[in-house]
Amino acid sequence: MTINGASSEILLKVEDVSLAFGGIKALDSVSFDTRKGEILAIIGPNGAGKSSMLNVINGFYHPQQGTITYKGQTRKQMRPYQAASQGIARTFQNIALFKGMSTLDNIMTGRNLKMKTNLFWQALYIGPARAEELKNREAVEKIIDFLDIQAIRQKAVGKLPYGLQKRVELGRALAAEPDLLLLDEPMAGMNSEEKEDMSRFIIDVNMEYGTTIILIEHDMSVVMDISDRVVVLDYGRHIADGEPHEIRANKEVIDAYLGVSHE
Amino acid sequence: MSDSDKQQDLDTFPKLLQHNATRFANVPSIREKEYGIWQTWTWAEAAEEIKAFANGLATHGFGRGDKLFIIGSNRPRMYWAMCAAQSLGGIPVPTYQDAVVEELTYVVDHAEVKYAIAEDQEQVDKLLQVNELGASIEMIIYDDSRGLGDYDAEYIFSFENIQASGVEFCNKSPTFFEDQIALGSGDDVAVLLYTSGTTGQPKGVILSHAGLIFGSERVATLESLTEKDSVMAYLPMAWVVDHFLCYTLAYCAAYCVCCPENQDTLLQDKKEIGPSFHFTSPRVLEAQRTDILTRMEDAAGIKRKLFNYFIDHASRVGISIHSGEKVSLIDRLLYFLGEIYAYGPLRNNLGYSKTRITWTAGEAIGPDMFDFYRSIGINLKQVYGQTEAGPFLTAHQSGGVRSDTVGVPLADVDVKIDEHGEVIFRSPGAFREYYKDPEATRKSKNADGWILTGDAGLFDHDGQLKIIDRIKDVGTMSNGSLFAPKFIENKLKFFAHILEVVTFGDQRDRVTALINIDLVAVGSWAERRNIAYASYQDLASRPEVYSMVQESIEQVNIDLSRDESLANSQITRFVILHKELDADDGELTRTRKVRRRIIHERYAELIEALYNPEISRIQVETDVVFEDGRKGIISGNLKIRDVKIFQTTQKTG
Amino acid sequence: MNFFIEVVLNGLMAGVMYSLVALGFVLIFKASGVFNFAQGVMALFAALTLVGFMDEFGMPVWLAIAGTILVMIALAWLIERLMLRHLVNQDPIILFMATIGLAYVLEGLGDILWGSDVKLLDIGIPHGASDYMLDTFDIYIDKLEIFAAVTAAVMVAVLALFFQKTRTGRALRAVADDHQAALSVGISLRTIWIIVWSVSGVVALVAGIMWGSKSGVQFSLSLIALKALPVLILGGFTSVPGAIIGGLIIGVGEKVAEVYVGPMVGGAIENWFAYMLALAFLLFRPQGLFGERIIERV
Amino acid sequence: MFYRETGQYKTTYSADQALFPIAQDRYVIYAVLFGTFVVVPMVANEYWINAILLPFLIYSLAALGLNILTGYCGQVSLGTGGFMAVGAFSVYKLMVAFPELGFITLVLISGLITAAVGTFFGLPSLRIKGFYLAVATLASQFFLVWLFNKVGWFVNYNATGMITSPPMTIFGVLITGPSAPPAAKYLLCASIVAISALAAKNLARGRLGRNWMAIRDMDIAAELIGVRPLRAKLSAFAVSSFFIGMAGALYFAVWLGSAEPTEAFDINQSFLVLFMIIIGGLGSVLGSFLGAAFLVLLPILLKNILVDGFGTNIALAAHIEIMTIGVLIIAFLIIEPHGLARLWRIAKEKLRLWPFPY
Repeated sequence: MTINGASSEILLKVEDVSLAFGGIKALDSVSFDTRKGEILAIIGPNGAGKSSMLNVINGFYHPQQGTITYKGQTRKQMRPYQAASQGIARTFQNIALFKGMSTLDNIMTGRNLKMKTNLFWQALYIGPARAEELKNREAVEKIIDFLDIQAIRQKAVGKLPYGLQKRVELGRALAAEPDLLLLDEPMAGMNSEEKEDMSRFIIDVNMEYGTTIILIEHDMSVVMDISDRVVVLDYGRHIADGEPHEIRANKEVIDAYLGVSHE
Repeated sequence: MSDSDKQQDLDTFPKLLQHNATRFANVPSIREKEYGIWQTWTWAEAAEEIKAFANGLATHGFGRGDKLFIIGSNRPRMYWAMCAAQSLGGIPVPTYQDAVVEELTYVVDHAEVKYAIAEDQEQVDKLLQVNELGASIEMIIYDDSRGLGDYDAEYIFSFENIQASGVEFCNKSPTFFEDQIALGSGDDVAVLLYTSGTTGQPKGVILSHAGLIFGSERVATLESLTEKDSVMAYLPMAWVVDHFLCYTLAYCAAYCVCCPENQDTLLQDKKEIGPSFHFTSPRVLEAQRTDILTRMEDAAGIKRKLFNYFIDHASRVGISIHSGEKVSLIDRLLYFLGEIYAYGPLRNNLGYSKTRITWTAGEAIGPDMFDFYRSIGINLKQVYGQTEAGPFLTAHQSGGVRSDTVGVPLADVDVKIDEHGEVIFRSPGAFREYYKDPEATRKSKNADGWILTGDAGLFDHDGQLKIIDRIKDVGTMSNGSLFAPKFIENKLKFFAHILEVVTFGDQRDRVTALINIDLVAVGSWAERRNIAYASYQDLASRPEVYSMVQESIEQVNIDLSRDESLANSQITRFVILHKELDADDGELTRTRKVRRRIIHERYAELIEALYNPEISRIQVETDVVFEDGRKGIISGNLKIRDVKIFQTTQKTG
Repeated sequence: MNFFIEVVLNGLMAGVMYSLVALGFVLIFKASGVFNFAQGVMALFAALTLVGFMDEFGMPVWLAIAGTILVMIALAWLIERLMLRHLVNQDPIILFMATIGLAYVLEGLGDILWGSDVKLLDIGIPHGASDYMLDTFDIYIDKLEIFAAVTAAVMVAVLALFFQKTRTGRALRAVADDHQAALSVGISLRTIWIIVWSVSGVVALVAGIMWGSKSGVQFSLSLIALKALPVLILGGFTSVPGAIIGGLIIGVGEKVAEVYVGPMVGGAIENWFAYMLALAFLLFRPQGLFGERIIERV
Repeated sequence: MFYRETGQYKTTYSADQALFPIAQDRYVIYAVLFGTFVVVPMVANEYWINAILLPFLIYSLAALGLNILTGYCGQVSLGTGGFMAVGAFSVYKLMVAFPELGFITLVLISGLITAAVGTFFGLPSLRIKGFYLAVATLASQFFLVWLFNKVGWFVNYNATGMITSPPMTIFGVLITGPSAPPAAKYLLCASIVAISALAAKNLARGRLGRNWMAIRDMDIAAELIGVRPLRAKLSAFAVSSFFIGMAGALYFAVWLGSAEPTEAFDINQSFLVLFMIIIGGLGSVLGSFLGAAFLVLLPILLKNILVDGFGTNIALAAHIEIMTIGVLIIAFLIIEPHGLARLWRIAKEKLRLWPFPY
């Protein structure tokens, strides 16, 4: 597989989606496709509706208009846990880890959907429940190794530095072995070294597991580096999409976004 | 099987492997903390892995005399690769994993390397760069596939891949592996180790199977090491000590080698395993002691005072108690309380609770440092050797441990002092020659086959060897008195806040010093005093820090003034350097020994200023290499301070 | 039909009483996020103190009331000083638990100071059936309850004015909206807390007087706090009008149910009926009558 | 200091995920079990068992139950008293109707009945959160107590409204009623509590426990990784009520012997158990025990000091006791809001790192 490992098969199709809170339009008739295996970046100024777009995709918000077609199935509404069970995982802009739990337990929680045993066996912690715990622990350890966070395995996540928390959150999302991974500003607040690490992880996830990734990111150099395609939103409207070099040259994008020095 | 048979049969490491795989089939041979638990391979399992890999190598044309370049951290597969190469009559060439491309290129070219095994993507990238620079590595095998998925170079293989072809090959030629091992003999080259060398290009030291087995068996007997023992594998694989401890000795004694999860978890991993046999360098011991004292500074008042009390008590009676001397009942009782309160928990937290023997070597250790560890119940012993010796020459015998010596020669090893005061040796374990460097070989061996160590030393009245310094470093001052820089430096390095010292005095009338402070210790000291600082450089230039260092130097001066022959070596002036001495800048070796010649060159102006009483401040600019390989300049305006010196007291000796 | 109106009116009057207690809850919750479980006990404590001042020290009514108000303010100061101050930034549940502890303390303290026997409270509020209502509409209503309704209305009006028109009131609202913002304009959170607890102490006193005049001052007075809780979930924890209207709904619903449904199932359903009513309501409007809709953001 | 962990390495996940992976912890647990089941029955007298040990064990069980709901799953409940009543009345009806099933089975069934009732009252938790939910759970408290008061069937139409536990035996030993040997009662309760604690710990460290904590810590994120909120919350209500129901059954049948709904299961029971988990430590099995021990012992201690020590009259002593408990609770929340279990954890961490401060 190469960096541009995306096939032409469409994994997710967003069609004509609109979302409003009260009178404010967060998304205004947005449409775009995500191909299987690609890294798609959504960019746009603050308040452009990027996070709302992710929230629509994984069922947290229900759009007033438009459809989402995922793996060939079109739907208007679903609950977030249903999205999860269909292989959509995500991370959050403001880290949403389970603060009272260790790194290991956070990532183990991400395995929830892979675990089936009932309450009775779990209370006894024998037979299938124990076997299941051990099997999934093994899977989680692969992720811990992958993200190089062995040293914080048993630490409570609340006390970890920001960059590591982001990494643990990525781990938790990966634990679900998602087909589609939504990353909401995975590099916000990181220094350049941490950003580099995180970019590496994202590319590795995409390559090693073939996971399709949609990410929101402000750092343009990162976006241009790691994404296969870019979608640009502005005030809830879709104003452009294309490969990074096309976006960089797009006049409308430059006017709406890149030209504005917000850094 | 009688002992003589054994000597004949088991003359190579692959043969020892086969032997262990039958004798200790179910005994753990190697562990690695991976995926959160200690993955364990018994001798039988390890033998299978090695066989598969060796057969795989053979299918790719690896044969007798071929070198297998090994670069990466201590992992089971890296050690297996060594044995696999040896099984086929090949020669492993382990290399420092943090070596930069230029260093690698030299070794790859010099050793005519065609096959290489690399730990991960980072190392593979380096090897690819080496090839771009004109080397001709024909095959790169990697252990960890992470991030290597899109590498399309056709000569890159995964370890599993090689093993798979090995298994397939084995089905066709089931006895190939065993036949190849049988072809080997003790005289074969076992390993090619490049010494980092304090001067010039590295030299390839050729060690034979028989030589290494000789050394290993002496040590195994000396310390009664058996398959029940264990050791941590954390030293650089290219260092002869790691090769000895985690490979040759491990194969001879059949003990278990334990690889940590990664560098960040090393301490925790060591604590979990609690190795029964441990090797550590004086530098690590220093850092650890600094760490202990720094952390205890933050403990609550009573807790700290009690701790200090017990540590003091240990320094008074601990060593006597451990060497079975007569100690008053009260002192014994207090020591017992200290054992519960401080020493036991301390050993536990440092991971020494289960450690029978701890060896230290590589550099001289400050006597105070040495005594500190022994007094709290860590059985620390000094050993002495070098790569060319394969590697150990002398070691402390139980009951004969002294802080100022490195012990007595191992059985069947001859060590003596030549007419220049240099330590020279003859040993069946000694190296054969420097690879492709007859000139260097000739220089280091004298006509009678004695090998020069380059160290100045002397034998004590009870036959224990004392090492003074590198012979080329030992100088004379202009007034004719002896100048042994390392001796003075070690005394200073005992202070927790001093990390590194370089003293000057050869051919001079006075001694001066260049100091590196310990950022961790001084940083925490500064924090407790609310002294804000931005960087190492900032902290190093603080007058408070200067005063603290000055005090330490004056204490050392008092100490030196007690000994007539050393009184002239009192330090008169010093400067705290604006940067830490760094291996990347060539100032230290990879094993973190000071490269004096380079320091003399780089800081010539500064050194002159130290001897010019007119100058009390000097602007210095230094080229540095940053971690990411970029080059830059660090400059600083450094203060030079004078230090009080003391009159020789009448007492001597 | 008259009977029904009588029941409803009685319910409304009882509801006013609930509202008074609920009001104290809302004030504190709005300004400090503390769910003050001790509100009921505060009412009991205030009433006990009032009775104590009148009976033990023979104070005239106005002086006793003024004294009790001072005591309640002192109490607010002490609570801030000894308890709240040390619990800043703790989880809401911890603060809630602390107020349960406070309830225990006040209950024990009240009993130790003034004794635990039932006391009569008579500060001259008219009693007995309102002749006017009886004559004109043939409806039985206690004058006390009319008085209580009027007092409650006045209290609400005063509080509304206080919040809208005074600087302190506006500060309180600012705190309720955003602690950080309030702090940044230089309002001390501690002052605010003292004021809020004092005000709700006074509200508790009024509630204590009303309930005490009606049925005597005794431990069971503190249980009306439990009655006020469904009012809160119905009206919303942060809404003053919610507390009033919720109280009225609960009061009426409870009385109507007691009279018309109670006999069918054995009576005494008022203990839980209000809860069931509020709960059923919540299932459709989780934020309560006047609570703000929570938009969850991620 | 006493934690010498060097050399304790794990080569399998099952060893690494063991209940007590540190050897020293295991020794402590063995010692505690030995003390509980061997030493105490030999040395404890009737007063100790009836006044201290039985209430301690039974409240520990109830606290364990509430801690699962409140501590692990983050749902505050004030209905514990009501659920204990369900357990008590269930076991009463069952003992009368099916004495042949054996006492332990009946206690288990009572737990299951309570679990069903608890699940039903947990339904609103999908829509309402935080204090709204806490207040809503009061509905169950008041409704259930009212129900047992008003419906004669529950008390077998006993005119006094009291229920009295009929004599039951296990292995031929009497375990209910005033003439049952205290040691038998104690051992029965201790066994049930020990097994329950083990089950609770197992649940807490498994998938279900993680899902509960996920809901507690960040319910939105939990849902987005596939935890179904209603299912997780209801399972917490069910498990919690199961334990509380068993506690109620033992409370009535073994400890009190007879009970009357208004008195024995009033709202103060709910508060008492809630206090126990807060003081003991939310989200900690150990904390449930520590909290129960603290609040069972405290009143006895206070009473001994005030009445026996200073000769205070009983009524005044009762007031002082109430006040002291209030003060202690506030003081506790100020000093260590995470409870005794946190103190223990800190102490243990210190011992593990000894002599280092961090």
